[in-house]
Amino acid sequence: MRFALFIFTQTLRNIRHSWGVQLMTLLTVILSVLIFSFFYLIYSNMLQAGEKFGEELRLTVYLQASLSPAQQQEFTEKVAAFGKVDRISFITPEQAFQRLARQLGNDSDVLADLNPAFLPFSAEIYPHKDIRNLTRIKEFAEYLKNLPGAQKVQYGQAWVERFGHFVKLLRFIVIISGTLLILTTMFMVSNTLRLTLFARQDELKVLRYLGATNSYIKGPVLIEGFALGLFGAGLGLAALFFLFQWIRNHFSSAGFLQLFELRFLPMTNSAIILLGSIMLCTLGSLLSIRRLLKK
Amino acid sequence: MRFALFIFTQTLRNIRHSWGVQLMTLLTVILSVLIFSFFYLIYSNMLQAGEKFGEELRLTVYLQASLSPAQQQEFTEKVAAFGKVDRISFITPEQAFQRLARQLGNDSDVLADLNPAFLPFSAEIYPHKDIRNLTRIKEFAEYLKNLPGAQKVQYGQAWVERFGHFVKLLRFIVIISGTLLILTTMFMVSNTLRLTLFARQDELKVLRYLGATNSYIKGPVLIEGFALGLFGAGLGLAALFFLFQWIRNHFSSAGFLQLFELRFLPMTNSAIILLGSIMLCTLGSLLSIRRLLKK
Amino acid sequence: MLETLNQPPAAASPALVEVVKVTKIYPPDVVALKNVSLSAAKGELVFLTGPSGAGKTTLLKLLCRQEIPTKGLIEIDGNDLNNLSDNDIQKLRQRIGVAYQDFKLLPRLSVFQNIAMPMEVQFKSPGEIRSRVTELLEKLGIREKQHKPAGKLSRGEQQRVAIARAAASSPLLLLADEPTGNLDAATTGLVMALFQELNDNGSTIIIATHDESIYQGSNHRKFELKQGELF
Amino acid sequence: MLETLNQPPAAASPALVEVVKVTKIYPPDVVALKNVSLSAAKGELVFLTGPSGAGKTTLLKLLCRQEIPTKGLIEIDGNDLNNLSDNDIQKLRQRIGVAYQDFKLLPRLSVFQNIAMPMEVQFKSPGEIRSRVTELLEKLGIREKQHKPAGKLSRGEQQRVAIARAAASSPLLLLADEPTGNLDAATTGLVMALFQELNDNGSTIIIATHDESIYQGSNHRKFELKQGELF
Ligand SMILES: Nc1ncnc2c1ncn2[C@@H]1O[C@H](COP(=O)(O)OP(=O)(O)OP(=O)(O)O)[C@@H](O)[C@H]1O
Ligand SMILES: Nc1ncnc2c1ncn2[C@@H]1O[C@H](COP(=O)(O)OP(=O)(O)OP(=O)(O)O)[C@@H](O)[C@H]1O
Ligand SMILES: [Mg+2]
Ligand SMILES: [Mg+2]
Repeated sequence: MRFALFIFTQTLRNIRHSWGVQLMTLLTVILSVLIFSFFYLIYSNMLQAGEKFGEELRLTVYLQASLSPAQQQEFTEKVAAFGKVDRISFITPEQAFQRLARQLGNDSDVLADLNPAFLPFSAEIYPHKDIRNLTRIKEFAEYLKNLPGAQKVQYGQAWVERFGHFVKLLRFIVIISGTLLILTTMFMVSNTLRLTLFARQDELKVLRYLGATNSYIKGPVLIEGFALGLFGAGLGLAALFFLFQWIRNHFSSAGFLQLFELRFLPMTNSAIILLGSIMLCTLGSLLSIRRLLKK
Repeated sequence: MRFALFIFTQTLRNIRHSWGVQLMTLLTVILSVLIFSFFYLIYSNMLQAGEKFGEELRLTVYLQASLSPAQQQEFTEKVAAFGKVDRISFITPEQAFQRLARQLGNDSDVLADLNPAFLPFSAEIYPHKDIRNLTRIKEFAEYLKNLPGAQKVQYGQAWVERFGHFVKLLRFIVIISGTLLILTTMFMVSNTLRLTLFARQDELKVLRYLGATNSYIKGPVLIEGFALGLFGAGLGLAALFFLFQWIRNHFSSAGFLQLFELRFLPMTNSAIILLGSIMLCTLGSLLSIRRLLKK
Repeated sequence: MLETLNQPPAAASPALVEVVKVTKIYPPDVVALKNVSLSAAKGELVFLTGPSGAGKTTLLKLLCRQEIPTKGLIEIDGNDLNNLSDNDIQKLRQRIGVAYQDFKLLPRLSVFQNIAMPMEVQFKSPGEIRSRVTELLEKLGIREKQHKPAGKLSRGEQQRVAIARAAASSPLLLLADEPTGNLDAATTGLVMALFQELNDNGSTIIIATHDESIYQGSNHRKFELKQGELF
Repeated sequence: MLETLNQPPAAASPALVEVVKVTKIYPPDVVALKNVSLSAAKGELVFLTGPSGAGKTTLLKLLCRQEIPTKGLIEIDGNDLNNLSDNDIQKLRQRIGVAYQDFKLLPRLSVFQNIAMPMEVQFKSPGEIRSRVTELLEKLGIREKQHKPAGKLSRGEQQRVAIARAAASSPLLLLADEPTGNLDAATTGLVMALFQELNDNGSTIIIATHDESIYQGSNHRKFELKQGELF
């Protein structure tokens, strides 16, 4: 009990005696967390938006003849045998004809005398995101083509290719810049901690000469590291939240949110950032002080 | 001359006596520059890609009657009166008919008996990027509709809206995260400089007590700051360049570069980053040392 | 706790400090102590003298394990300093008070806090700390400075703070390195009276000094070092 | 350069140091000096004595503009210290050598580099620096330590380095604060001989000390401070 009290008193004393440096260190952690989580937020929203675009991907299978509901059921099962599919809709020649008319707009009178039956019966397949990458889609198209009754398979090949590359590049950039950001913030925070503790080197030496046990010396430093990580990440995430709210409000007028739905970091990710920050600061303090105590 | 020699000797002595801290500070600057310029590189490539997409934007004006080459010339001038235009192409009913046939693909036989003349004569206008934003495009469409002979104006309104929002959000994010990054790196670098000089406070005090002039004390510190900024930014940009090359090679196999052309930072921007880093480090050192000397 | 370390009950020898054939070489080539042997009995007060650079401070540093000897054996209260774990060294240091030649005060902490440190490190109760610190401040004539930061005192005042800190936990062994170098005759008297009192209460005291006035005429033993050798 | 500042040719008074009714109060309430007046002629050697905390160091700090007086006038070589620009203060400091009570050496620089500093600051030639430093090292008996970092010397050796640094540029005025606190009798002799030599060459010297042995029997003037007042 008295031990805890001493440690606590020591911690307060340290903070009071070097609050300037402590404040700067806190700011360092806040800014690091803010910038890291800001980019993380952007990327997670971008990946999500990318996925949404992916939902527009569909394959159209033109069939030799119309299918009865029972045949449709059978066809669906055959398709699903290849892989998961979000949705399949069957388009009758009439529906296709209406679409064409809509496409032609004012000029649709040209179709007036025609019989819709000249257009084929088709199935539109929206694949699950698991098979939404280029190679799988190609295989899928090949598979569909060989189904009995299939005449021709169409999908926006160029579009899929583009989209695939885009997502790949995005992932790549997320990974590289994420690594870079994590390394940088870790380095900066631990370097700042090191420099801060360095200024207290003499004090630590004196404590050792007076016979202070290791836990007596490390205790306050660890508590400070812990508090630094906690408040740094807490305030950083709070700042991010307000920044996020501000951006969202700024864009809420533009009928924009139907397109991208901006989302804040999920609770679990925030918690991971918080824990990571606490660990980094505590561990950084511990390692720095161990190096100092060895001298 | 002797002055310069002394300053130089002093600088070397300082670096030798605290190379550990100096190295850490250098690493801080390198990482800051690397991360800042990396994100700058990503954004400038994204904005460029965004612009490329923008080039696909066109407005189609359906006209009441075909235009003779002279009339086309006249029409072009009238259009240009509103604002700069990249290109105008006139589409004859025959061309439009062929397009429709291509669109229908295998089913094009449906059009076989029809006279292309039922399709209108039209002009496709590719606006200059200056007027490629949503409000201007709307005004432009309005203007085109009121031109003599114009029957109807069509453009991908939804697409333009989406694209406009996307570019706006991108700009916004670039500005906010750029500001955040600049502030953070500036803060981190100057805080590190401050802490480093702090450790040399006693030495500076002694020099003052011995009657050293301000330039004698500041000289080495400024040179160090300058060298730090120069080497920090130089090595940071070099690291970025190698990272960039690596990414590009990694993606060169994917027939991807036709879509996005990845470009390194232009010379001027690299130079600005270099100069900014030198200024920041020199100024940071100067301010820190002035504060220390005042004490 | 440390008592349990006294496994062999110090073989009838009442020596608290035992230094046997100790050599200390600072790398690469500074021979600070050469084959020095001496001992101090429990409760004894001894002087260590010698010219500047003779090795007085080095010897004291060896006694509190701030440095380790290049060769030779050092025992404090029966504990071989070479064979102590890190934790035991800290325990032992709690029972040794050292007034450093360069004071080693924490300049931003107050005089009171500086003197209280060794007792805080031993988790003494706040009341005990307060009364002991006040007593020492009184005895050394720096009571009115107790709330000033130690860095803002005159050198002589700082020296007294250093001595008070060394004496604070009534240590088994007190090492005082040049304790009166910055003090006038009257203040030196106060300091010596404090040492005498601690000595009377059973503390073993080793004073390194070049100030003849404090050891001349006393009947305490005196060791003289010259260029690292006992003379 | 500084010579031009001597606008009135010091009105027939040959005093180099002139302290008139100086009071120094450290905020908030520590009265370190009370209405102190004294002067030292060009080429004089004077002693400043008094018990610990009397204000000796404070007075020396005022003379080299390390502190500013709360009240009163201080003139060095005819320059009113209150009216000097920052640049002129630095010029003046180049002509005043100070051996601080706490040395203020740079522990990581070598002994040689420490002693050379005041001359480097004045852009003396490397040859001149080398010969002067070597001479001083010789005179104070620390020649063989010249390449060691100052922080790794014994306190008495460090004190001599501090004195050598103060004397290095043969200053107009030399302020020595407790210069022999860590020195034995023999080494004290070396230091006093050096001071005497500098004094013979025209330096004005003020020595603050409590060591009676160095001022007893000399025929130099002695100022005694007690609780901030001249006695
Ligand atoms: N950390 C060190 N590294 C290298 N040499 C050292 C170190 N400490 C002391 N020395 C050298 O060891 C010798 C003895 O030093 P010590 O400090 O023990 O002397 P001392 O008797 O205390 O002298 P003083 O009266 O001047 O304090 C000296 O020559 C000194 O230069
Ligand atoms: N920076 C400071 N801030 C506050 N008080 C101070 C400061 N420096 C000295 N004092 C106080 O001023 C008084 C005179 O101090 P000074 O250092 O001049 O004494 P001194 O005569 O040099 O003593 P010593 O012989 O112990 O060195 C002392 O009471 C001291 O506590
Ligand atoms: Mg010593
Ligand atoms: Mg003093």
